[in-house]
Amino acid sequence: MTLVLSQLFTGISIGAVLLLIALGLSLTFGQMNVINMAHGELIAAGAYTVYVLQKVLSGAGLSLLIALPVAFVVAGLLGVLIEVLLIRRLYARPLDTLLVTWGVSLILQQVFRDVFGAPNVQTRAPSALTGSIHVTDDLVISSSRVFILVLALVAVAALTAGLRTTPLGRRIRAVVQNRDLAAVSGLATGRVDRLTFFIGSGLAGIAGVALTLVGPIGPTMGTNLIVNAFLVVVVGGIGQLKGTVIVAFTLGIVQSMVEYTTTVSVASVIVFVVIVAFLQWRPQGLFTLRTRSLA
Amino acid sequence: MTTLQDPVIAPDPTIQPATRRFGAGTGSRAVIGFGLAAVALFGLAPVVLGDFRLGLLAKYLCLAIVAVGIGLAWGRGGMLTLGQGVFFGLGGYAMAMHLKLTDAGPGQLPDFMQLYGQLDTLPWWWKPFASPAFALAATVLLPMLVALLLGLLIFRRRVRGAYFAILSQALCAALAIFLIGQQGTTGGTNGLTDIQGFFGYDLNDPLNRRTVYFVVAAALLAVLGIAWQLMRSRYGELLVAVRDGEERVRFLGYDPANVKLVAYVVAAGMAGLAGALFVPAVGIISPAMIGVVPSIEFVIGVAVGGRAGLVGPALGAIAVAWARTALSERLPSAWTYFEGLLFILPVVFLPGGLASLAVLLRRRTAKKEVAA
Amino acid sequence: MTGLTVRDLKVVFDGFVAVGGVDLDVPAGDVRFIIGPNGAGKTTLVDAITGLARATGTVTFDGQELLGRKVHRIARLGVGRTFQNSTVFEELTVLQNLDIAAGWHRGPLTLLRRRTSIPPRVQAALETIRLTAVRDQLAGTLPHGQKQWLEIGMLLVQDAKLFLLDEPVAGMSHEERDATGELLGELSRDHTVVVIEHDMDFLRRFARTVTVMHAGRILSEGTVAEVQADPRVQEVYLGHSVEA
Amino acid sequence: MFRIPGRRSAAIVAAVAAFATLTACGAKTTDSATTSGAGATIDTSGSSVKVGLLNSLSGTMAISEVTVRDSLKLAIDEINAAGGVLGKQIAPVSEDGGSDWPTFAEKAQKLISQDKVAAVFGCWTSASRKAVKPVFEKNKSLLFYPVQYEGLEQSPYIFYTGATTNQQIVPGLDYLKAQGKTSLYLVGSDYVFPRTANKIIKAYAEANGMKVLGEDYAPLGSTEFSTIVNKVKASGAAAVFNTLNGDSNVAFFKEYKSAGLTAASMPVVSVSIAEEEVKSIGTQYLAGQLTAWNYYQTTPGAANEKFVKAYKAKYGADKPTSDPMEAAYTSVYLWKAMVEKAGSFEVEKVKAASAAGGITYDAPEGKVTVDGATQHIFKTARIGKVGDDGLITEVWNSGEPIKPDPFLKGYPWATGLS
Repeated sequence: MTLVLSQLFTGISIGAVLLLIALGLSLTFGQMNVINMAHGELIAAGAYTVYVLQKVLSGAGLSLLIALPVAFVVAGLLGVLIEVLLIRRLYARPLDTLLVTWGVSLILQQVFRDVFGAPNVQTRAPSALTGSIHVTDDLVISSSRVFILVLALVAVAALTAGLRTTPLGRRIRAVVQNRDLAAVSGLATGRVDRLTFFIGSGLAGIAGVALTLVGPIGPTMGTNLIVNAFLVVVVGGIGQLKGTVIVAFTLGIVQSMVEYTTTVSVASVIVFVVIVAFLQWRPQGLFTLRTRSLA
Repeated sequence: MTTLQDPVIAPDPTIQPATRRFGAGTGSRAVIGFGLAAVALFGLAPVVLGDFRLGLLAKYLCLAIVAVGIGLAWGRGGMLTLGQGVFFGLGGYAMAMHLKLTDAGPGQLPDFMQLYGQLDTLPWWWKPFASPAFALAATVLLPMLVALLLGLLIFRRRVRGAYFAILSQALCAALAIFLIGQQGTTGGTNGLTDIQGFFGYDLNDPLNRRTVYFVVAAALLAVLGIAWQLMRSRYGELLVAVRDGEERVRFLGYDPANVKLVAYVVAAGMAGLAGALFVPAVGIISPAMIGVVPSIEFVIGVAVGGRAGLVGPALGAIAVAWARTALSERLPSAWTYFEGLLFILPVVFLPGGLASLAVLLRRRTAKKEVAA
Repeated sequence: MTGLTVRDLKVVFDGFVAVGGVDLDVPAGDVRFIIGPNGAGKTTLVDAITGLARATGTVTFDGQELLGRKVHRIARLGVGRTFQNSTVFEELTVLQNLDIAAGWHRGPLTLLRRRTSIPPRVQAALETIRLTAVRDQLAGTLPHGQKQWLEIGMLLVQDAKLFLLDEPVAGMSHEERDATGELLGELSRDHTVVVIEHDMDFLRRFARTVTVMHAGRILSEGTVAEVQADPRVQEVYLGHSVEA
Repeated sequence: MFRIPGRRSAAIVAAVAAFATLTACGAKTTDSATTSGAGATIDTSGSSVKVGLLNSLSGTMAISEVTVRDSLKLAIDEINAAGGVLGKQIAPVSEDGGSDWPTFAEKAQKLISQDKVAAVFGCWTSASRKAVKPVFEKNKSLLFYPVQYEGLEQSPYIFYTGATTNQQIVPGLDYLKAQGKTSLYLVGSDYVFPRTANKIIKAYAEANGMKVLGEDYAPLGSTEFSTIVNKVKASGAAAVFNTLNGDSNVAFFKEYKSAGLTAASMPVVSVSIAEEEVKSIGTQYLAGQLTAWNYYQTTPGAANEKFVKAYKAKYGADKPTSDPMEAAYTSVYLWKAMVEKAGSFEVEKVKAASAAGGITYDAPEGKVTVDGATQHIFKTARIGKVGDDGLITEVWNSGEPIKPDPFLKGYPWATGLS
């Protein structure tokens, strides 16, 4: 029983990492149709922010806390730069954004290599986040994972609230639902796009900060993670935050359970088969934005 | 408002018209073109190139074969196939399995199975590959069959655009991880290496390696011929129609899934063929050729050369592969920047690829002529 | 029973009732105009008939049930439609557009060969829609009116027996409208034509019968005069009738 | 498709073909002399002799392989400064394998047939070595491979200067056994080395009364280890034998610590974590854990002091030295010794010199001797412990260099493994 519970928590924590990564994608990909393959490098930018801040600040806990907003801004600005220079020209060609941002990701990786060196860099985690929490005598969960879970949930809550209640959020939704109409109604769609991209990219930066607690910090740290994160957004339904959340956790739990009973390689194949099967049933994902236009 | 604009994937305005594209010329002139290409590949290259460079060219031509298929599926069909590594790999493994079995000799196990698998008998799914006919057929038919099954599932359910691209990427990742996991029977990350013979011919003999080059060059010409016929046929026109207005085609009584399926399956067959030829040309096939990264890299040459044309993709693939060899020899880290720019610049600023540059130049000269 | 018969057709999007129980009979050879204010459910009605929007109820054409069939199957039963925004294949020529429209029944062997001559049906359609002169132009380069005509031409060669036209004359010049109207009249000899239209002048001149929709339901039905005299129509449709 | 400017289309097709030809034209004049039958030609005409350095300078493996390339260059510079080999300066030709196995094969061919190198130094992964092995055998040219590997290989044209399994894995197991550890959990990346290593470990365990409680593989580059760590923890094993590679180690050890596992409660023996990796994982997570190698930066001796000093002077004081780097450095000196004994750069003569025995070198790791029969080298096994300062200090060694036994023929429990 303890085993099942701890494995369940593992699944949820895998889901939380996926969710943090997918959250930014659900904005840039889900709301704007941009397939940003450089999302992984924006994550790396967030992680390197922690590294740089720790060079300046001594306290591991303090630097981590400060890193959260700083990484958000750093990755966000990087994202805006990509949007302004390249993606802006490609809104009519979403598939091409995939290729272009892949190129961006190659270049960013090499920049990281040239600036920070090819080997992984080391960051210090506050001691409170390297240990574990004893829920019962047997059930031990890792405090860094709890932190990431909380961070992911806070980010989802903030994003949901932001989209629902703030004027910017309403504008984002208006542009997503009908770009032409929004433009005609006097919305500066270009500015809204840039802001959306800023937030989506900034969320990648936050994911990067969180990942320093559990994974390596290097030029290619993000690449391995984003294919799965894209799947989460696709299966959740494009433009559907609740879908992203549900699927991230479901996928995490399924993966951890299959992995526990079989092997990682079998698990990855099974997860793929499950996803194809799922898309047979719901080709537009778990939740669909129903409009009268042809989907 | 009902619009026919697919909300996820709007039709790509930058793709050039299906007509007036070179490579789809009228019969006799195209024959001349193919003839000249044949002369260059069979006459010129073997004379001016030494063994080593000719071997490299054989490798590039393999990549060009994949690119022709991608050009058909993506440029004409609008399906960004980021999963060609899977079909390339299937073709390559089918070929390599046969060659490994012939190398080992009848009744013997390939070397790596004894080393890493500790197997006493051949796994059942290896057995048919001992037959050259089966293996040869499998190099093309196996990828096509997989593409057919996958395509039926995907296109019937109208999974397309970004969904399709991401799904095919995930397939690559899954297959590569799976192959790596089965080290005893697939060679794991090492893949199948150390291939000595090609249907009885010793690959260590430089003369035989030249012959492999000729086989690859002939295959490229054949593949170009097939793509040419498909593009100029009524089917080719229909494929462009499906690319630009999948729903509209539906209202004309067609099932677009079937139209796309044909291009997808043909492209998979071409990738399989390329994989099969890659094995004797390079001497190795490994999961590293299947994963997400190589699959995207297959596309880059197509984007650079011009996705919608016939020769653009092949030309682009060869050029990019050559640039990689040339640049990475001298400036390894600069190559990464350059490769990044190769993805960015043509796609953003020259979506028709280098081929459209040729068209553009031609138009400009035509205008000047008119003005003068 | 020939012609189009619709019974108790309902289309619901996420709880929003777009079409709420429509009964409609369009006899063979009719030229029926469907009018109504924005959001009345006209286009959704056509979407439901052509299989695009999921609906309940029954829709038969020439005795064949349409609901529940896939879009391309319905098309093969002789139901053709056009769209508000023209949706010709812009990167193909006029001829290629028509040839594709004429070809769903072609076998693989025909498809894999080139077109060597212009099929007679396509030639006839080119003349009917008066685009012979521009047949080798890319459809994307045509002016709006000609694109709409090309759409109609595609229905002709598609061998559609029921034409569902969504605002075919929007954006056309007067001459083009007249020509289109005459074309509709010619078509009705061996086709059933349903037109969604806002242009009341066009409607008065070329409609045989009119159905008025409002809020997802049929408000009124009859000849142009009958409908115009209907006080309910005047009430919901005041702006347009006054303007007309 | 009417009215197509067909003449142009024909011209362009022809241009493509011509271009395709030209693209490969680069160096046609130099590569015609090579044939496979007679063995590789070595260009000894000038005052220098070329050697090839074949390492990944880009891609995922670049992190590790660049340090190997740097060590090779250091050795070459030192040798050149001291007068070269047989009176000739060594001219290194560096090629990028790009972390891609077919590229390794391609570049190996290029080094041999175009640059006509006397020997090639490099490769890291087993896959890249397997990819180039036929190239060296076909061309009868030499490769010096500097990384510990899974054994079960003996090519007449490869010298293996890293450890084979009986010089690293087996001593690691001996150490655990001596520490009274009776149960193991095996964690590895999914590729040849870990899978082969784990087979050996299982055979060893069976013969030595140890239990293997579980075995897990993660895809290369995988950074999600929570499930595997859960399994490890639930198994209650006495120790973990870790054959993970690269990035995965970082994620694994962070997870390991988070799960409340420590070096005291369940020590991990790693065979792919050297000083460079310790730096990127962080001592916060790694302190007290064990490693099995043949060399550490802290290994005592004058030869090592000189090596470490020279390396830091050349590449920076913060750059640690590690086992593969040392093996690479040593490989150049061993090649020099062989060449000088043979009095020739010719491959067959160099091989004969090594086969005659007695090629030794006072390496930073201690005295090493080439085993002419296997073309591996005698090495001393060393178990180390990661300290708080990020350096690894030796806690045990095998006392004397161990004879290389790539097929484990001298170990009764290993029959049936190869």
